Amino acid sequence: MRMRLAPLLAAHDCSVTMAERRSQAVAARIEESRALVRELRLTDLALFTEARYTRHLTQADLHTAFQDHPMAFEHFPSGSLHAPPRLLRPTDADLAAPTEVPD
Amino acid sequence: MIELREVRKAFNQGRTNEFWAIRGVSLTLEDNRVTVLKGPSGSGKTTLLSMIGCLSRPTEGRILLEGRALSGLPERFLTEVRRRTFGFIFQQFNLIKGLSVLENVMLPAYPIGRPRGALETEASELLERFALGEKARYRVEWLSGGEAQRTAICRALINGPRILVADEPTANLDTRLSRDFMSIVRDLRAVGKTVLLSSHDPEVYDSPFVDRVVQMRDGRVTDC
Amino acid sequence: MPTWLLRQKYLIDFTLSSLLRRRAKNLGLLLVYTLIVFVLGSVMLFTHALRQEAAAVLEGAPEIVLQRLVAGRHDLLPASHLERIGSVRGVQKKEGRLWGYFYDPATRANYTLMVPHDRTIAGGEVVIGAGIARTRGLARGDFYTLRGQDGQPQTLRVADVLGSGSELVSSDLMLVSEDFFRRFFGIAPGLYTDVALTVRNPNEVRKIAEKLTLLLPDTRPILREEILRTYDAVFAWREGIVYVLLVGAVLAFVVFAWDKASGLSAEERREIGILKAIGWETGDVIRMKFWEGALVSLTAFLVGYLAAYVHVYYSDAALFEPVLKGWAVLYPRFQLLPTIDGLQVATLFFFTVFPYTVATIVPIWRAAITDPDAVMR
Amino acid sequence: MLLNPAILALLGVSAIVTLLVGAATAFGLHLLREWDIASGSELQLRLERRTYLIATLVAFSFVAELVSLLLFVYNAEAMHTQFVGAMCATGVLNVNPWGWPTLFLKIAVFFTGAVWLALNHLDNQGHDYPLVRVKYGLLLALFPLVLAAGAAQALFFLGLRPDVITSCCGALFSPESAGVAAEVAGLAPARAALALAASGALVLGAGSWVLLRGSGGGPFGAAGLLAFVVAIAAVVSLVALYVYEHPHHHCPFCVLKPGHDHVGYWLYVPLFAATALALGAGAVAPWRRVPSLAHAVPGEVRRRTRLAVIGYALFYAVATYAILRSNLTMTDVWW
Repeated sequence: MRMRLAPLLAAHDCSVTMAERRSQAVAARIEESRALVRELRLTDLALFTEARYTRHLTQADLHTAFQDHPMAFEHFPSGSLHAPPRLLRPTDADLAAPTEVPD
Repeated sequence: MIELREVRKAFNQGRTNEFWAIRGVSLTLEDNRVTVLKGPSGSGKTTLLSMIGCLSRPTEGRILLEGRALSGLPERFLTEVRRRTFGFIFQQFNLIKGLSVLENVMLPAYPIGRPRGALETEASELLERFALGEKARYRVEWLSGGEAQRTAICRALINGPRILVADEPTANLDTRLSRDFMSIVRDLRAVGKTVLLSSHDPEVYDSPFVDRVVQMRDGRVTDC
Repeated sequence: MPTWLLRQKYLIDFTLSSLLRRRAKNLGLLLVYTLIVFVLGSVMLFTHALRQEAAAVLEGAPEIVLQRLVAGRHDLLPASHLERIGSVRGVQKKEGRLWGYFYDPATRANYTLMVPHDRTIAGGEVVIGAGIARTRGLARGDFYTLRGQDGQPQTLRVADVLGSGSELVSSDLMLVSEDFFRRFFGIAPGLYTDVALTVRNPNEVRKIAEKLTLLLPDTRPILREEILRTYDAVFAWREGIVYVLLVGAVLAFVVFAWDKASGLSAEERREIGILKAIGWETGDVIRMKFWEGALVSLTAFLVGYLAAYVHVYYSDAALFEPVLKGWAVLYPRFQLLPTIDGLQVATLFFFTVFPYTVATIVPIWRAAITDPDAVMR
Repeated sequence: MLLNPAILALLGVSAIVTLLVGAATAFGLHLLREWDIASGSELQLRLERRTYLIATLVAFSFVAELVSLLLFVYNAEAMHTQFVGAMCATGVLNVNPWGWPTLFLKIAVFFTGAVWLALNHLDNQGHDYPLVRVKYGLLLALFPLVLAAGAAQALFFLGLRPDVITSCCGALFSPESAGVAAEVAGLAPARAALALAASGALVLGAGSWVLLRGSGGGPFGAAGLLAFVVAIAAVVSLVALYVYEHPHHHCPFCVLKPGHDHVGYWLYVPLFAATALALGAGAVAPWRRVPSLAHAVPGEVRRRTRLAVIGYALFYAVATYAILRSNLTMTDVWW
């Protein structure tokens, strides 16, 4: 049995070594990105860039009219991949509750 | 020695198509004899043979092997007894296609977990004895009827059973091969095995190597 | 070797040869099984790698970002706010950031214009992200014209292109000088988009954020730890959604596996009958079938997982790109950090091997209790 | 509720295992009513064949629960980033009152399952299946346990609300005082060390007694359970401190992290295996008086005890090694 599974296991081993070699390259790349993030004070990934509110997710704005509103009619595909903020989901009453700090 | 006391066997018990295949058989089978169960088809030979060989349990009555009651044992323990005591040769030979002759012979020993080397040597020796030595690596589909049966006999012998059970062994063989089979039976008896056959073939029950013929009809023994 | 181990070895040998004998029949199952592992594994590896990436890269993000809100909407922040922040103890560094979006009608893409703090860019120059360079076909030394808020075209020389290694965060960036930025967007001096704060003691971040909201009631602080936490949750959530959607596929696979396992051919039935007649016990048959399932699962899992691994890390998740990309023009090209994580593998195992095994228990048992005397009838 | 694959998997596994054990229990009840070992009827044959199904279902559920116990801990560890103030798995389990009960119930299911399988294994060696009633009686106890573990886990996960950025408003959405304590309380280390040594001596002594005299399996099982409880308490209040080289870090899960040479696996795997075996030995031992089991029981008890003693010895050795190797000196704290 060991004989027959050997190619599989070898492939797996191989992938582990390749992974190691590659991870060094990627680690260097991550270091590069981190440095840029630090330098430019970036806050978000550029994974979704077609809509403004998906580019800087963390800086998105609840009250911007129309397209910046995360609960707006979904006209961008990536909108369907992103959860609306918790506050806007119907189960959350937080919005109505009095807060110490104005938002 | 095998003793049967008032053994009865029902199928589809409690339903409308209930059917009693064996209706009270009491019988004693001595060791180192060749016994033939003879009777028309449907007379209960095979059912009786499968109960004696621990393949199934009687609905009522008792079967004793060397004085030990087998009939009440659950399947798990019946299998244990069967594996060590009985070797089976089936009418259709029942070899597993796609496996080699050697592998087929070794199959009954797998659940015992004997070391592979010893098992292979033993199986090869058995095959040599039955003139199948060169065919050990052949796949069983390529064997002739006689060779297939000899393979089945080797398989029945691999765990060193004391008793051999053969159900209609000559039904798929011509006269010459049937005689060859009976001479194998004689040899087996000569080395101390007990042989139990069911047949309605005169080549078998009229053979000079048979010690005893038990006549059956409608689930009962009519003459022994 | 102990007897029980030898026994298992015999069973495995037998089951392996019986699988190979019925290659065609098992290949279909193996293929579907592998595909399921591949799809779920790809989703898992991909989102996990993105999570890792976000966590690793955004470690460098500012500890606190302070935004001003007017009527609940993000607004520019006056320099006077900056001065007042100075009075909060524990704040090491405060910098007004200048950044904004620019929609380029020619490429139909949103760029992020930004003024860097730690590098100087001459008035007529721009540093662009690799994504922009790719889409617009720009290289160092090329000129690029944008139309500003006053309708006047502004021409910039590309001074540099940001390294493609950092594309995941920088693909859509345009770094410009402060002068240009203010002129281009018409932002008066003394106004900033928001403020980035550096805090000396990381344990004080929350305390400082709280002080800031009291000191500047019209602002909201966004903490780095929250950003990290939210990214973590968002990716986990998204992976969960995809898994929920794929549960249908897993169920279909389970039904398929059940059907395969219970629809034994007459040949297989006969085989099991023979095995039982020649001395195999019900338990032995169950164990044999268990090994069969284990071998199939192991093969499918390894092959599927490897394929997913290659897909995610070596082809850069080519199959997901269209989904993630959406309408984005500036989709970054990135390679992810390969990681194999115990939790992820265990989860994948429970989504694939576990349902397969559950689906086959009863059929296996049914096959195993075949009457041993069936072959005599 | 967090929609996360690991949580989905855990919930799914619990639901399916509950179903399987429920089915096994229902079969078991039916079997208890109709069982007549002396009968050769077809019904009896069917019931006997059904025992194979029940045993397979329980064994499978047992393995699934074991893996899901691991997954549960891993997942708690992985989620700590999503809760303010949770430094590791401990903090996540503290997020709501169902975290720890879930863990304990899962462990209880593991041990009950181990005992059931031990009894089943023994019963299968008696040609009249003498423990049928005991076995399926125990199944009646296992089912509610599995159900409770599943319910507690569901409540735990449904009650989880990660502290993420809530739409626009940044900070101060989730005060740190939300009850997420990152630590579990420990005993005084000195007392823990004493208890650990005493329970270790007790369980190894009881094990040796069984191996030498061939009796006393029951007390060994009890000693094993005691040793398990003490050992876990000692890991929390003593061993963990030395592993982390920090006098106040009590987390029983962080030892599983790669940063500590996987010492956690060397502690927990032998401990859990040994306790399961000891409980099995304890459950098997009383049946030596049953005639059909008389030949099987001593061998079973001895085999389990031998393995269990090895497991405990390994655990104590690793724990001692972890303490001796450590750079932490606790002189000021408790000597």
